[in-house]
Amino acid sequence: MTSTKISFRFMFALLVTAFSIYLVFFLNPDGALRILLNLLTFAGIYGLSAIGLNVHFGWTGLLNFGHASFMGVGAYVTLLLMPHAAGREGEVTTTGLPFFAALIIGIIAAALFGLLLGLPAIRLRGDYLAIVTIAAAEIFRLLVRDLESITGGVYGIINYTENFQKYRPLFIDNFSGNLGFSPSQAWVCLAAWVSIFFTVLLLKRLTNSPWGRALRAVREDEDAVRAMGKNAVWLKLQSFMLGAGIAGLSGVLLAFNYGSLETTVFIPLLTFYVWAIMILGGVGTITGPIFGSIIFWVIISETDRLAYLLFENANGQQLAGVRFLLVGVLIMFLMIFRPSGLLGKKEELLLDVK
Amino acid sequence: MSNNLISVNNLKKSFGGLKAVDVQELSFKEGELTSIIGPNGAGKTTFFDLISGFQDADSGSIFLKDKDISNAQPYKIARMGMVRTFQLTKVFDRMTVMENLLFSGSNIKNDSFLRSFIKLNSQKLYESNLREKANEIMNDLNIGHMANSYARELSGGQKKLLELARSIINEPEILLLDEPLAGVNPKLAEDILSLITKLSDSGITILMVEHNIEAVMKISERIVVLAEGSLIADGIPNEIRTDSNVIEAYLGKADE
Amino acid sequence: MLDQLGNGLLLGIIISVASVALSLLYGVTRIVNFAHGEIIALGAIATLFFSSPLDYRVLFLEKFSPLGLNFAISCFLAIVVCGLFGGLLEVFLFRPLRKNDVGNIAVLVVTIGLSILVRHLYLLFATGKVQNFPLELQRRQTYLFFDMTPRNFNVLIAGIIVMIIVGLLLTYTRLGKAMRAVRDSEELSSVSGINSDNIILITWVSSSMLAGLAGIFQATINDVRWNMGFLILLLIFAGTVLGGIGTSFGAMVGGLMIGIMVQVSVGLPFMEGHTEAKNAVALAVMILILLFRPQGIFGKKERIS
Amino acid sequence: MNKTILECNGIAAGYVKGLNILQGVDLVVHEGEIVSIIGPNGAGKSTLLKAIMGLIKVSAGRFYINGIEKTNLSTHKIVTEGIGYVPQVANVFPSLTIEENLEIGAWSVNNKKESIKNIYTNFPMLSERKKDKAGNLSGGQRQILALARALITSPSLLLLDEPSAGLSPVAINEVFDSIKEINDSGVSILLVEQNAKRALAFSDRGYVLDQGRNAYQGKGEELLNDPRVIDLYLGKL
Repeated sequence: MTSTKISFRFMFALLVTAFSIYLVFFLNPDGALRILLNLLTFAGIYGLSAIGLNVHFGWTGLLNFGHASFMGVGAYVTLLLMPHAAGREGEVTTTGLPFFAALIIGIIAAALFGLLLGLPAIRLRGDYLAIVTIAAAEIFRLLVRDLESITGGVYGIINYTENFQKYRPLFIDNFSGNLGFSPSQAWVCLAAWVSIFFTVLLLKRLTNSPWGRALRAVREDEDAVRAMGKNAVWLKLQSFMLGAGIAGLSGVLLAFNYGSLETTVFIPLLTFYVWAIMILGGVGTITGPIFGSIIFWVIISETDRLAYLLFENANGQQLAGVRFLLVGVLIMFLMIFRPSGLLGKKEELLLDVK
Repeated sequence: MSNNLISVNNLKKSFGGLKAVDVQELSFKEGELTSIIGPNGAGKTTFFDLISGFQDADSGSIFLKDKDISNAQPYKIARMGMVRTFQLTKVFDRMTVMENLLFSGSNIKNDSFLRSFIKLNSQKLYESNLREKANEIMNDLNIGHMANSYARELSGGQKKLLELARSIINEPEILLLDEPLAGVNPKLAEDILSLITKLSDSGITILMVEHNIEAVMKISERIVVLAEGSLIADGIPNEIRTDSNVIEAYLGKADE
Repeated sequence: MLDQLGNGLLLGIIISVASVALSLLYGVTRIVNFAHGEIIALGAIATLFFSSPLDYRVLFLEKFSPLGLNFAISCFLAIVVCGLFGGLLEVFLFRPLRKNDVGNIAVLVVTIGLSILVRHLYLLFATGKVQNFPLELQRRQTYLFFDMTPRNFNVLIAGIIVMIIVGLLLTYTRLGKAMRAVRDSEELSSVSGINSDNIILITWVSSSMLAGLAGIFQATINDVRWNMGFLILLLIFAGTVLGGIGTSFGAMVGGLMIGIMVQVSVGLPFMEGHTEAKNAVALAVMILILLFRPQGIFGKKERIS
Repeated sequence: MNKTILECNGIAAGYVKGLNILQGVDLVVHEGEIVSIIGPNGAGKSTLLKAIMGLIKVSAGRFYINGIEKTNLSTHKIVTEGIGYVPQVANVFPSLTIEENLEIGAWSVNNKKESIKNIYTNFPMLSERKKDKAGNLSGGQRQILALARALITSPSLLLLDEPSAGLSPVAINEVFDSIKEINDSGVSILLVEQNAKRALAFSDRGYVLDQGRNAYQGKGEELLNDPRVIDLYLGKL
């Protein structure tokens, strides 16, 4: 493995990403920038989540299919701690913590939920862990939906965006006005990419550290890790917590991007989206999910065209159908033909976690 | 039992109805190089699994340095200075040879999340010392040129060497070697044998399971023979070679 | 409570049939099939297509007319379609993956992709409307302790009969024995002269046919939805795990228990007003079982950690 | 000389690509013979049997069954060529009854009922317990069932992988008696054995494998008294 090879892969990923952004401009002569902003906001949020998932699966080999619940815990805890309105009657809670305090508690809550979900991982092999994590995520979703008095249930939570938007710097308003952006979405987008930036910095710092090394050793062979005097269980739990914390942050951002929070956001499909992004970008890489996410969202946003080709006057349902259909094809195709993704190293292609 | 580093009493383990290990009493002295031999299915690897904590015994006790480790977690036993290798070599495939060694050599404090995040100068120093130590060991074992290769690119013999290097980087007191010569070519086997002798001379207590009897006879100070889980002979190589029980266990009797 | 028990039996029989199918496939191929739910939905959707009246243009982009066939014939044809679909999946997707030594985990992710793909094909081509089989409404009657419609009662009886037939087929036919043999050891089966590729193909076909039947049951009792299989998939996993993965008898009982558990939990005191969370109870039970008795209630001890 | 049933020429094979456990093995079995393969652990004895059965891919060399090349034929077809195989572990289907085990063994036989009946006459123990799960049998009984399962196709050659492994001395005697009887009925036997003395005393010829290659071969009695064989097992001083 030489450095020139890495940079070649990196350049390739960069090129594909640039090309997909160019496609947006090419296909949308009008309003390309607005589409791009929307797309980059989602790409940032989902990319961040995929980076967290990569800590689980790519670094530690944990088959986590309950990622949506980490995002959900982060979002719900953060929002409920701040002033908001919830439920059928839109019951208003005026008191609450300031945004940053709530966010930190939300992230910690997500990490602790990661710890809880990580406990089965002590005992269970890969495919069983997949079933348990997806089931636990469903339990979380069903409970949130059912505990209407606290979470707003199916009616969701509203009136919380101001907690975050009041920190919006003035320059965003100025420049959004010029470009026809929604300033609040621009602020969420910026926050997402700043979060990605710092998360990547953090992970870069960790990946080649003794701790990151230890996680990868767990992924490779747990028995050997234990034979070297290292506590593999604790390492797995730490990995679960870190990845879940990152997912929690992305969940909060997702909530602010939507402007209202509903339980239907955190369905298993959300997890599968994040998986698709991770595999596309490259399992085990740090920056891979970023590229993966942008390309993924370009594909998603441009599939509408495909839908209009297939169906005259496609309705929302048909648009969604075509989108998800492509996600399924993408996951299958990548897993079969390029499991290492865009940035993944071929040497790390062994995907058979035990 | 001052100079008995490891001792086991009434150690029993069976799988289903099959008795895998049934050892009344066995102990190993400090500094000794002992080989455990026996025909297939004699329970040698299970014996290793039991004393290194990878399997729990059905009954009986194991003492390491006078501490009861009968049901201790493997990593705790390893931290007490007893490190093992595996019959089927277990290297960290998708990590470089250097990373394999650094991981194994690094202590738990150094591995902590917080330290890894803060990266104090003391940690950087520790890591660079570790790197030096790893380089030394790799050069000693002739895998220095592979330092930056992925472990999975190594040949079977090189993997054995890497596993050995990984086990000794922490300067263990006791080394359990499970078939260190399996699948290794004769030239390399020589090298590994002289390395084992060297380690033994430096004072490390070594227990070794090995099928290459010639090698075992050559380097062992003591040989323990297991058959069907039980101890059938225990002595110096010359005694073992002429022991009728042993010959029978290996070659069987012509008529029974 | 008795009503809930009756509903539980109905749900249980659906999950039971589907769990046996999933467990059969896992036992023989070691594939955790996340697309199992989509085969279930295929059973229902195909039946709807075959049986709906000709002027009933909901299916297929509202361009094609349904076939308006007799309902029983439609069910039969739908099951055949499901078997065919399963067979095609094996031949064109899973067999090549197996021959190329693609790992279990990668195959698991592939089945997830497949599940998303197929499910949204249904959404596109069979529309997202909730639909019903063209069957007349029936009044509830009392059977022993339970109130249910005659049709649902028939489903219950049919389900039990199917389970008995499956059990008998697995126990007494040459093919059933071969499937159990491959499940025990593929290597020993092949040295006994069995072409395990064929057995795996037959397993895919029969598992898919059973899944299709479960879909027809589900749709008869409730309705046809594009995502009906995915909605019930986790309960099927729970049933399979509860009984012990890979044992058909365990899956039958486990599925039944999960169904009853889901419906009866609605009547529990602490669940009052929380009917939405009834599935959560079953899933929680599954997680606990996996943690403390990973081989399930009827499974043999097997290393799964 | 009787006709040749199995001939191996320079067989190389292994489980992982590029790592051959067998590195060129030659071997011949004639009609009616008992041939044993002995050698220290890891010599590749079991691997050789698996390679013959097509359970692992042969990367070099050729097999001939009754004079016709059959290299890399699929396993279930090798069985129909008249070769039976009893693996060392997992040699019965534990969740199937004894009768079902035999029925699976008779998968490719035309007259199944008849052949199972024959087996029952030859092994009355199996007939008595035919409704029992094979998983509930003792080690020796399992081995008998495994032999019976492989015999049901009336093979001309039977490959046995350590039939005495893990058995009590009495059970070993029973198993070896059965093998002898099978041989007397005209079936050639290729036997891998840990118990070298026992195997050699029992065989017409023997092959000694060492590190995936032929080391020595000869008449059973000759090898039995060959000091080089002892050296191979217990080392030279």
